[in-house]
Amino acid sequence: MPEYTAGTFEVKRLDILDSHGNSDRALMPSLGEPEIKDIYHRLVLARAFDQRVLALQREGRMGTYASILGQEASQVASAYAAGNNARVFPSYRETGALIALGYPLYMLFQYWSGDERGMRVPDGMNIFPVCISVGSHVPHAVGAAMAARIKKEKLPSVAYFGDGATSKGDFHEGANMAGAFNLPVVLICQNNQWAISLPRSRQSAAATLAQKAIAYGFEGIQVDGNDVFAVYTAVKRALDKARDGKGPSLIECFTYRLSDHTTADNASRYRSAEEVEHWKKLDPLARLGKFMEKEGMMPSGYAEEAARQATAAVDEGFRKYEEAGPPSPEDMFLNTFKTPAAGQMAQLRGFSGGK
Amino acid sequence: MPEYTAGTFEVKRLDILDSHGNSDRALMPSLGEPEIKDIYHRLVLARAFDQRVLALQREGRMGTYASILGQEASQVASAYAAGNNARVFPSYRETGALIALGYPLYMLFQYWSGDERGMRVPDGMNIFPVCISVGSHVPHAVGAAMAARIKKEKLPSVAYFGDGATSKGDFHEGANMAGAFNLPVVLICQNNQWAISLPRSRQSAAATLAQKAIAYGFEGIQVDGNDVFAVYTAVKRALDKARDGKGPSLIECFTYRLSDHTTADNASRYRSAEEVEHWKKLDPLARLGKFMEKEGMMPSGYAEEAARQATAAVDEGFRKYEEAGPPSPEDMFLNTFKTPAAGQMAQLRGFSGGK
Amino acid sequence: MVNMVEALNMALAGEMARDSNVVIMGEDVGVDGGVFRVSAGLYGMFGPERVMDMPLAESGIVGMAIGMSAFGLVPVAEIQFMGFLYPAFDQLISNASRIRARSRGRYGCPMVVRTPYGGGIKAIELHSESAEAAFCHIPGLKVVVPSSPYTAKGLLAAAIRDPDPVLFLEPTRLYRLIKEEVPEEPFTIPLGKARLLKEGRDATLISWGSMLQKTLKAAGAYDVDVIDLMTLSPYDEDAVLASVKKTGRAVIIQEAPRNCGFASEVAACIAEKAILSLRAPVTRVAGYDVVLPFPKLEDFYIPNQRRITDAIEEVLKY
Amino acid sequence: MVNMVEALNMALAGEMARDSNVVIMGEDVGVDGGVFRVSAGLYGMFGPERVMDMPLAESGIVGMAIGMSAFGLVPVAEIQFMGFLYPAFDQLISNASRIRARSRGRYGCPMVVRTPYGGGIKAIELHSESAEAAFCHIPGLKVVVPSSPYTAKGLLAAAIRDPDPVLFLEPTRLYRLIKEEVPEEPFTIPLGKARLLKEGRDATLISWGSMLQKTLKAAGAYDVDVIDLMTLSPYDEDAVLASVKKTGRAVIIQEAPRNCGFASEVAACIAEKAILSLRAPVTRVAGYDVVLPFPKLEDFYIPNQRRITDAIEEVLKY
Ligand SMILES: Cc1ncc(C[n+]2csc(CCOP(=O)(O)OP(=O)(O)O)c2C)c(N)n1
Ligand SMILES: Cc1ncc(C[n+]2csc(CCOP(=O)(O)OP(=O)(O)O)c2C)c(N)n1
Ligand SMILES: [Mg+2]
Ligand SMILES: [Mg+2]
Repeated sequence: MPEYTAGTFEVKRLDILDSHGNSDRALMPSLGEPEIKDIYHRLVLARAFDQRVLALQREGRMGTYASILGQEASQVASAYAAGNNARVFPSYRETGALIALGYPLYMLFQYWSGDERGMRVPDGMNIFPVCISVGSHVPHAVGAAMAARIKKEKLPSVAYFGDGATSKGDFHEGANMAGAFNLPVVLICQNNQWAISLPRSRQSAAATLAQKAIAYGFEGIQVDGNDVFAVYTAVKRALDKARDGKGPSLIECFTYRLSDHTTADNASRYRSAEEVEHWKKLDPLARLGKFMEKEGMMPSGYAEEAARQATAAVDEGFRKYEEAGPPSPEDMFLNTFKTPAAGQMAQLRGFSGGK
Repeated sequence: MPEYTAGTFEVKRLDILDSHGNSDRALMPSLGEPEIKDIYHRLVLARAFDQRVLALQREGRMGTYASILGQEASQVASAYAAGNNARVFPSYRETGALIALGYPLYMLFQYWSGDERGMRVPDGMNIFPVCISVGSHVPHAVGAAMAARIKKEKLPSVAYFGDGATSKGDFHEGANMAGAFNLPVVLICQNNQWAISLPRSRQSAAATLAQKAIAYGFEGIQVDGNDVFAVYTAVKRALDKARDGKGPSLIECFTYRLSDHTTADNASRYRSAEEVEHWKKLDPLARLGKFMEKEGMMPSGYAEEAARQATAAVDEGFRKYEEAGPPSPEDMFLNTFKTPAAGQMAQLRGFSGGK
Repeated sequence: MVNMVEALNMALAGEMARDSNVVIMGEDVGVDGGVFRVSAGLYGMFGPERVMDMPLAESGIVGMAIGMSAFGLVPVAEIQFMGFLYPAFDQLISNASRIRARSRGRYGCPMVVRTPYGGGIKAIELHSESAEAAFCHIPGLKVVVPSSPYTAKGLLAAAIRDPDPVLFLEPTRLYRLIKEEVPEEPFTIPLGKARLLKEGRDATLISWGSMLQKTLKAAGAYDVDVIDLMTLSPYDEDAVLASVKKTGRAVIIQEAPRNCGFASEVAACIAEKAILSLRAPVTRVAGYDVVLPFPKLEDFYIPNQRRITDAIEEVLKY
Repeated sequence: MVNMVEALNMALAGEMARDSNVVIMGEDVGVDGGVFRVSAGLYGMFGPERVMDMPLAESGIVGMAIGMSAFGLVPVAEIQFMGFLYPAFDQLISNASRIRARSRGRYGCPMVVRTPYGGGIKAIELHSESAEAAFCHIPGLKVVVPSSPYTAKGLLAAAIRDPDPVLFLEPTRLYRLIKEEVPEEPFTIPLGKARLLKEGRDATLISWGSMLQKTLKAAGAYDVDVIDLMTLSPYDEDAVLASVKKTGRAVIIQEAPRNCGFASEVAACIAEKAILSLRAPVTRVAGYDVVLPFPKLEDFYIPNQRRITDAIEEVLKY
């Protein structure tokens, strides 16, 4: 056998709910009506919050913001599958996942207004603070999974990152270690087709991002990221597998960033209106709505009521955010070390408080 | 098609010359007797040099050294395929490749004795200085390939690195960019089964290292690294492909480090004598010798004469090394910048010369 | 009258026109023109081969630049923010800065790594870094920091023409803050030389890049020398020492945290070589030794004009 | 009587026995016992779950340590040589040092990164680095450098028990050079405090880690204070200032290149806070501002006793 096959590999793709709201019954996850409605409400809330921050940012009342418009399904359905039974490691574009996990909205307002207090993850929530340096949190998730194994906690790690992040060394090092140690890790790539202005096709010559898992000896799958059921199913399977000691998975959620990269970006400089229009038709929220209508889960006025509730929740979150007031400048001296160093205390004493 | 195959991938393995010296005629590269003998002589020379440095190191006359024993075929045959028509980026364990490329032996002695002058690659040779930080030279090779393309030079890049290096972020970033830009790059992984004390199986859960190429959208192949013909064939193919604008390749040379990691290591602490014995039987030099005998290329006394010539060349190299004498301490001030900075010149003026 | 972004763009266009080996690489530098639009228009002028959008991998970008520069190109790599230069620290310290010494001159790395640095634009975490001192500690790497449109243009051209690797730090806050007259035609400002922006007798204020405008404002009311270092490594010791020997008092102003910042180096140099002329403590005005806060507290962190004035008043007491 | 390697091994064994959350991770730390054998025997005692051989990926190792430490473990990560810590610079500066501030205290990183540093063992390139200053410039990261077996044991135990990330630099040259009495039972030496090794009146010699032995030898003939800083960040300013105020003269000795080294920080502090007591220039003895040479020239690069003596003589002239 002089030249022979040393290995063959396959990457799967999972689609359950199509853009007309029709689902593949055989593959439908076991989610009851209350759960599907719950997911729907979280999608609506995530979108309402997202749009509010964008509006506030335009008024100069929030800092630079990374919108999740179009990615709500992949974020919300994945986080819904994780719940509080996994440790979640978000990037800056996981507002939808955080909202699905129940993160207090006023704290998200704080975060996007530039206030660290928004990242003091509430006790009891298994969420790591947002990571800005792309991909650098992947090893954190892998380390947490190692801690979970050693400490015999059934808490797999779930790391979220974008298509761009798969090019980073830290993604590679983390994923490889997750494989080498067979750790309970679920790597969720939000392939939203763009890393700022770089299209997915120029980020890597790999035909899918899911196939990158082959390099690490574990399973990769691509799912329709605008399909809550496909996302939920893949993440649930991967979490079950992780909890069973069967190691890591990579899930590529094939989705789309409908907004600019951030409020500081202008996507029309580098991508076509047609492309955006095409993806608007694949809107994840509308799609779930159609499904629910077909299934009779959407009585008339339901969507409006959901939207109203979401607006009220966002209003309430914003009110609480405003009530909390600005952070105290002294905070800056007190949180670098658990016990501030003598020099820091001296600098605090010399600190005049004024800008 | 709800859950379907998004992609299938295959990794090949190439073996041509077996350990008894029998070759697969159909796959034999078009190398004539003079070329095969040439390769043989370079293997012998590489081994003779390697053993001499080890001996000198034991006497305290050389610094820490990384032996290539067992890896001569994958180094020599690959470098032979590259010749001076590619740019070669070696790690610290590529003495065999450098020797096959005609690198002056006295300079290799200088290098391993701790003298920078040994890394002043002779003008006209397309070799980059040895890289010590594992994997960090992969992007350099990729950048050089970009330069070659832009400057319309038919000089693909060949980067050598170990199994351990495939875990590094820079391997990943470089390989991904090579794929994304479809650059003329040949990545040669010397999988010698160990990264110091870490066995290949624990370096990555991937069944082969060749399959890591799938992550970057190009071809990976595993070859018997102790088989000069398989190595030569795979590298030649990859170089031709690169020159034809068909992009990068990853070649995993499946070989073995018969010595300790370096002279500072003691491999018996972490691996079994049986394993080493097993691999000794697969010795690449003996194997080529057997082939040449069978083919009538090895008249009696031929091997001895080759060994004698190699010894003489190594003697001569060592003599020239000794003649060159130690480097001048002033050198250190003059090579950091092309034109030393004022402060460096001031430090040189203040430099007393004594240790 | 152009701002710093425009001046940098002019420098890039000019150098690319002058030398066909000069290429630009980085995330979003192409059609998008760079996050701060420094390379706007260049993709259209020079095409994708000379203005390369890179995958998201800073170590790989700088690593590729090393290989490109060793083999005939002159890459100008853009890193989007200094906080994302850190992944490339290894390539800079282990390779870019050492290729020449390692190969005893056979190879060099005539490359430039440009990145915005410093705070003041109220951006999220890691977008307001000023860790220049860590890079100044790398022998073999030059570090250059312009403080105005004019110096930006001249220094960038000089950095591109330099045969060794240069880290070029652009004060984010100043990108669009000031406009000044900048010649159309290419020109260079020599690396390694400081400039004296104001002359006086009572003290020497030493600063660079992002703190220079505030320093100048604070200096307004006093009879002091103001030195803009422009190149931090190797820096112009002579200019610093000559001034301090004249004035006897030194205040060094940096944005970075105090501990092991570049101001410490300048202060140490003065304490070593101008001690006999000193009439007052060598004083540093610096960021605090704490983790850089998010935007809401940023203004409390970055030294303001009052802190500089206080330091001047303090040294003048002696 | 034990050497530093043995003392470090004792500290690791002791802390692992004391706290089951303490785990070791790194390349070749397991069966092989580490390239310098600091973890020899621990794999046998504690098993593969607490002594983890890692794939070759320093950024990943430090990154994993961050996740481990945030969720209940106390990882002690070994990096084989300081030259291979550089790829992890980003994880240290962007994450390890900031997780506490970023999460306003919800998470911390009680982790230690150990690595040998400095030259003197005639190893190949990147095995003789002393870039401590670059890491001391990172707020949120502590930097500790022992200079003897005894301090190595006590400081490592303290570093492991510290709630914040600590970079622990072990002077390669001293690993087996000196032996001293070290108590069997666990003990700690507080971080952030210097020690006075010799008392005198005429000058203050300040050093740490790899240069301390040479400093002590050079000090032998003089009536000087010798301070071993032990912790570089945050460092014991009070000890430095008290001594310099007494002696009026300071010589700071480091192995690293002079420009932006840690000695610059100490000198700056003295120039700022003890200027009125100074009778002589604050003098630094340091490596040259050139790329660290390969072994054959290493002895010409690293400051030797004569250069220290010359500096002492020089300040004593004043
Ligand atoms: C290491 C690093 N480099 C650069 C940036 C600047 N930056 C922020 S987001 C982004 C693109 C990320 O693309 P992707 O990973 O696809 O995520 P997306 O923003 O599309 O969700 C870049 C380059 C960063 N945050 N971190
Ligand atoms: C970045 C980096 N980390 C650690 C080391 C120390 N080191 C030298 S060789 C080696 C193992 C390399 O293994 P592999 O890549 O398989 O190459 P081999 O030595 O087996 O040829 C290590 C860990 C290094 N040189 N560079
Ligand atoms: Mg994206
Ligand atoms: Mg190996």
